[in-house]
Amino acid sequence: MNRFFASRPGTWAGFAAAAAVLFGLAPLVLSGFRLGLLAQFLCYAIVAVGIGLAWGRGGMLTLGQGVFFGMGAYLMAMHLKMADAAFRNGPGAVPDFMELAGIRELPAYWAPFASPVFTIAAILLLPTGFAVLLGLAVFKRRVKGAYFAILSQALAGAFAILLIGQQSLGGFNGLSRFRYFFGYNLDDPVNQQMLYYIAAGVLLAAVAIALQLRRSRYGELLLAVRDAEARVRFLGYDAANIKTVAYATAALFASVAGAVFVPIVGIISPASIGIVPSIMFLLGVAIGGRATLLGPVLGALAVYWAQTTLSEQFPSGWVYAQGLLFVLVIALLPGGIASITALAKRIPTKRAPAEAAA
Amino acid sequence: MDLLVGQLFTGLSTGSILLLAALGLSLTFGQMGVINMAHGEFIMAGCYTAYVVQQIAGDAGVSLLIALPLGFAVGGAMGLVLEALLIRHLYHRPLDTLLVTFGVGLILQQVARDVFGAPAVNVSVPPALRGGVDLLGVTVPKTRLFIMGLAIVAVTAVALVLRFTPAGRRIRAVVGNRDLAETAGISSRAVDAGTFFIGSGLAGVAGVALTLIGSTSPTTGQSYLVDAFLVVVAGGLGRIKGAVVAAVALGATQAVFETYSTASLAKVGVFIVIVVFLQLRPQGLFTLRTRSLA
Amino acid sequence: MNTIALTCTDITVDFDGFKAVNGVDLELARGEVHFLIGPNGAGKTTLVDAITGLTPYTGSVTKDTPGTGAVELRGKKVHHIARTGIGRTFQTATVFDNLTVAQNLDIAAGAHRTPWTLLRRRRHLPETVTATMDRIGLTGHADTPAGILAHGQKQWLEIGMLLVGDADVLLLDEPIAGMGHDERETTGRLLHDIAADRAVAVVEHDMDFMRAFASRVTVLHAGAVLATGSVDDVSTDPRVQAVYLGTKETADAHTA
Amino acid sequence: MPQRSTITRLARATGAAAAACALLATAACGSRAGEETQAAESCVDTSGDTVKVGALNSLSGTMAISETTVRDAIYLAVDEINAAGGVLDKKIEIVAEDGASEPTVFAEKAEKLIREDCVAAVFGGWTSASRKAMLPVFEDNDSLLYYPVQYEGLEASENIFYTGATTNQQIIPALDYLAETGVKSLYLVGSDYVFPRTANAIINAYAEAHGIEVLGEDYVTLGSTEFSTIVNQVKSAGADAVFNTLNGDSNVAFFREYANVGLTAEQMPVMSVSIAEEEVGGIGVENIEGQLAAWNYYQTVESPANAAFVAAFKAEYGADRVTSDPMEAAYTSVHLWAATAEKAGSFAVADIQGAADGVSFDAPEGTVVIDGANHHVTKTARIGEISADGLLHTVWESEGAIEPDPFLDGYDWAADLTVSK
Repeated sequence: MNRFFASRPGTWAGFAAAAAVLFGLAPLVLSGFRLGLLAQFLCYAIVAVGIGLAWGRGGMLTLGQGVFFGMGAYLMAMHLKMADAAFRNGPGAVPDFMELAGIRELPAYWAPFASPVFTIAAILLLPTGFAVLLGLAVFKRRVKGAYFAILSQALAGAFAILLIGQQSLGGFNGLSRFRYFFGYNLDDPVNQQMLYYIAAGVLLAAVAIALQLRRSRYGELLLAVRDAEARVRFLGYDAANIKTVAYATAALFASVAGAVFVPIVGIISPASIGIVPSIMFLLGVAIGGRATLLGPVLGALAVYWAQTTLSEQFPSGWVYAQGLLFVLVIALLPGGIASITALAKRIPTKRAPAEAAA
Repeated sequence: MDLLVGQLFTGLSTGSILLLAALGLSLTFGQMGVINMAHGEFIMAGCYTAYVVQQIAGDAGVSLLIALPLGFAVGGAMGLVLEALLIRHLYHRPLDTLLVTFGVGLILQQVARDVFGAPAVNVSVPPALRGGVDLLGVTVPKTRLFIMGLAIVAVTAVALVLRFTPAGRRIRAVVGNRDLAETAGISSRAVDAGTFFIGSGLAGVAGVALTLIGSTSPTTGQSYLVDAFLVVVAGGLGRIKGAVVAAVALGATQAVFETYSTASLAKVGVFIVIVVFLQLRPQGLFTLRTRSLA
Repeated sequence: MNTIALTCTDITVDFDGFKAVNGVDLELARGEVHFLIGPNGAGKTTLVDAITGLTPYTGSVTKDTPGTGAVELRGKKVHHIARTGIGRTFQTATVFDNLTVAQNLDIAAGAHRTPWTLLRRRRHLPETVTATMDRIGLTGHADTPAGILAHGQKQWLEIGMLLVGDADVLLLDEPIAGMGHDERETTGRLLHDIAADRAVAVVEHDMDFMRAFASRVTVLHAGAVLATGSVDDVSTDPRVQAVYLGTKETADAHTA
Repeated sequence: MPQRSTITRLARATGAAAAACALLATAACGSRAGEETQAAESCVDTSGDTVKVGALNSLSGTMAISETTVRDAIYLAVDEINAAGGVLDKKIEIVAEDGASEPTVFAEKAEKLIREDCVAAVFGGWTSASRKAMLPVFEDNDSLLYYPVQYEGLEASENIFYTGATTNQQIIPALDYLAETGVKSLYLVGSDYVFPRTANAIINAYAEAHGIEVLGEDYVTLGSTEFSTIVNQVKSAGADAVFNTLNGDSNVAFFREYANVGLTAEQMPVMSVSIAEEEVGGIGVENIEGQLAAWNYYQTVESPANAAFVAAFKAEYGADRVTSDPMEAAYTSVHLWAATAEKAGSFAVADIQGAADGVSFDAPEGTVVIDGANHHVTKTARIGEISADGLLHTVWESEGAIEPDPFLDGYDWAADLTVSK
């Protein structure tokens, strides 16, 4: 009985250690630029936590997380542009890029984003709500597996194309040039460090939520749906609802990650959210171990770090490496790096991917 | 009136391009449940086959005639290798196959970039296919008529092979019931390899044909892939008939949206139509109804 | 007298013109272990699929629950049918391989839980779960992942999952496939034990098992009911002898 | 511990985290809006005998096709300057980075070049999206970017020097040329992004003021190869000319379809603003021969400076390579930076900005002069015709170099079009 009643004091220690590294060590040893990069990677890691939940635990291959990432990012960017315009030209002023594009009147759908409260609520609710609707629409009709993967991928493609066509959202160029973040100057290094802390805090919170979901009865149920969806339905559960919860949670994480990403990186454009970036979100998750709690986080950090360092020296070599990583890790090591440690400990592989990093 | 005829034609023409790109997928995805994201790169390989043949043969007409069967062989061979090295070992993990083949696609794209260079290369259109034909008051480019014809030939050939040859019967038996076919002494492994060969070969043929209207660059295949998948999803698994109807319907939907709004919105419109459609027919247009566990 | 728990009237399942089940009437009574037999392709599993909502059909299936009355099941969703108390197993035992026996049963017991309960950790096992583990003889395996259980144990676990879920009509698809002699005996006794206050239907090929444990037998052939009655009634029925018992040897070989 | 509910523990964890964050927040809050921010200290080190500059181009991704050629031109210019003794007696050392065709990567790498590599200036960027992404980085860190590609105008940052054409040096001359040749109606075709949309807004305003009718305006998604509908519409509209702002591979499909429905350059010429020497080969000369393009430079421009540039480029990168407008602008940008530094006697950003006005360079396209007010350069506009050899030959050129006017302040008809800076 112990195995699943035992609380894990290790969890606390783990969180404490992670917090110490993120909040204490990293700012000490990294330059402002490198810390900014790390903050950006932490945003990708937040997305990865959600993918780990939906794909690793729930079996839903979400090839379209760029949609939710993009929604959060654009919602935040709209607020930052509004605040910027208001600061320079008074409330209700038209953001600078619209002036240049010849748009004189503020489009009606922009107006509410002058309010920080509305913006934060929208970041939390809009993508999540959209995910719930879409999830129910497809899962209730038992669209799953490959069908779901392709649909979510097409969604990412359609969303990017839709954004490119919207001049009032910056079109292909996207939104950039943010000066203030809720009243703070973005060019101040102290405030940039603050953004890093926010990203780190959000990541820890996302991991904590994912941990709770995994340990709860819901987490067992989600795994059950992944492994034998029909069985779950014949036990009287509505599997669509169970999947939708995980899908919507992943969407929420992606949205918040996007919202934090925008002030850190200073731009969001359709190029960051289309089909290819959406699939790239999966690479780190697969490498780290899709079904584990921390595998996706560490995998995402490692992949983006490698991309930044390697692509500086070997731009075309990095593309080969990316391709090979997809092929080798997923074909030969579906449990990711986490399954190596599990094998080393001689835990039966069947349960190892699910438990190893918890 | 002219515009309407033009639209009708455009729908058919776009549909036949989609169909060429999707026909091979319909076989591999439909029959084996394997999602081959490198299918687009097989199309791209077909394009470069046409390019290389033209560099050697010189004459555009002769080289097109050589490139069509050769494109089939090149695409098919790549498919066989992929099947034997990777896909065969992943049949029970279709979603992983998707990601693995995405990785393969990345590599193939970069190979094309390193071998042929990143800029687009030019494959000349044979003089006989240049210009257009006046039909019902609109000028129809001959290249598009050729592609329509090729699509019809390809579909007919696949249908005939499936229906009348021993190999085709074996393929259909495996699709119908893999286990039963195994017990009847059909090697599903050989059938899978054969299916993959034909499906990938069709991608190569599509690539050769597409050089007539589009550009040939390392990313050429990608642009067709998502649409091709949507055709297969909307058409239903394992049904050539479904792929044909879905391709033409999607082509027409796109053409209509494009006329009355912008091309960007047309893409979004097509996506919405498909999601709504899947609400009505979750398993696509035509489905094989068999006893199965949900 | 035993009460009828499930009534099927004129069930027809049409696969693109092929009638896999053709006008079947069937009644399942509480207290009985009711065997459905017939050669391959007779429509046994398809019938179970239809009752549980997996396959569309024409006709009617009503579930009679004491206190609630009769409910029509046709047109309901799979999980709604399951919630009326109809449970089924599959030809290959389908359990959650990555979860432990206790977790499997806990999930099966929880279809009525609130979202709030689901989002919290389990602090102790429900009593029905511990009791059922005892009943299916898996108490010693509570913490074993279901994936590494022996074949027979998986099938018991699957039946146990229906029990904790309060199913009172159990449709079991080849529950003894791959079991040894002793396991069959145990399973047979288990079936009679649980049939005391439930209706149990068993799809089976094994004739010896059927003779030993059937309270009632329905023979299906080519999608239609050939005969219904006690084991003796059915085995003396000339039509059954003609189409089915002639293939007895093959059928036995199949399960061996 | 076993009895304690997870919820309680989570609540505590959250509480603790929130407290920690609050503590950090109060301890570590920087300046608020409106307050002065302490500008980051420049780390450029010029004490040695070299000076570092950045080259930031896409070497991977969709834009690598074009941007690698720009990279080559930057290296050529740096080699030339170093061979002639360097700038302020220091050799130039290039730190190269890959923009990977993604705006976020451009922003990230620009920041790295400035803050980690401490470069004195950065050369590169191609798409407007990449420039827009880098702009705040250069402004916040007070550093310099030299951007070598024609673009949609409406921008003038203190921290960017624009050495490609702005709209009044490319699009307006192209329209002038068409009007001169008697074009009375136009059809506009473009890719759906910022440059074509801005260009077409300018064209519409110009057309209205000059009595030209715009018969249609169509956009396709970037990379689209489906032109059946659009070309049929172009044909049935029967305009005198087509103004083409399509990007990249879309041009291949467009021109093939255009030729196939029987449209020719004589009948309905196409004026393109994104097709240079590099692209002609991929489209196929037979599909595009006789069509027009508007740029400031062609490989065929006759001048001693260009003869030297083309010869040096072919010697370095191979006889089969061609030179094009963005390459020339990139090559020129490096020389302009060097000349400005020499004039200022310093590599400091403020000194370069101060000395920039009036700095000139005898570029392959003709002499260019920096306009200190808007950081653009004077450029000669040229209309070229694509010939059977795959090169473009000048058929018309502006009288002398045109002063840059990124906000079109000097054009009355454009008054409604943009908000002046």
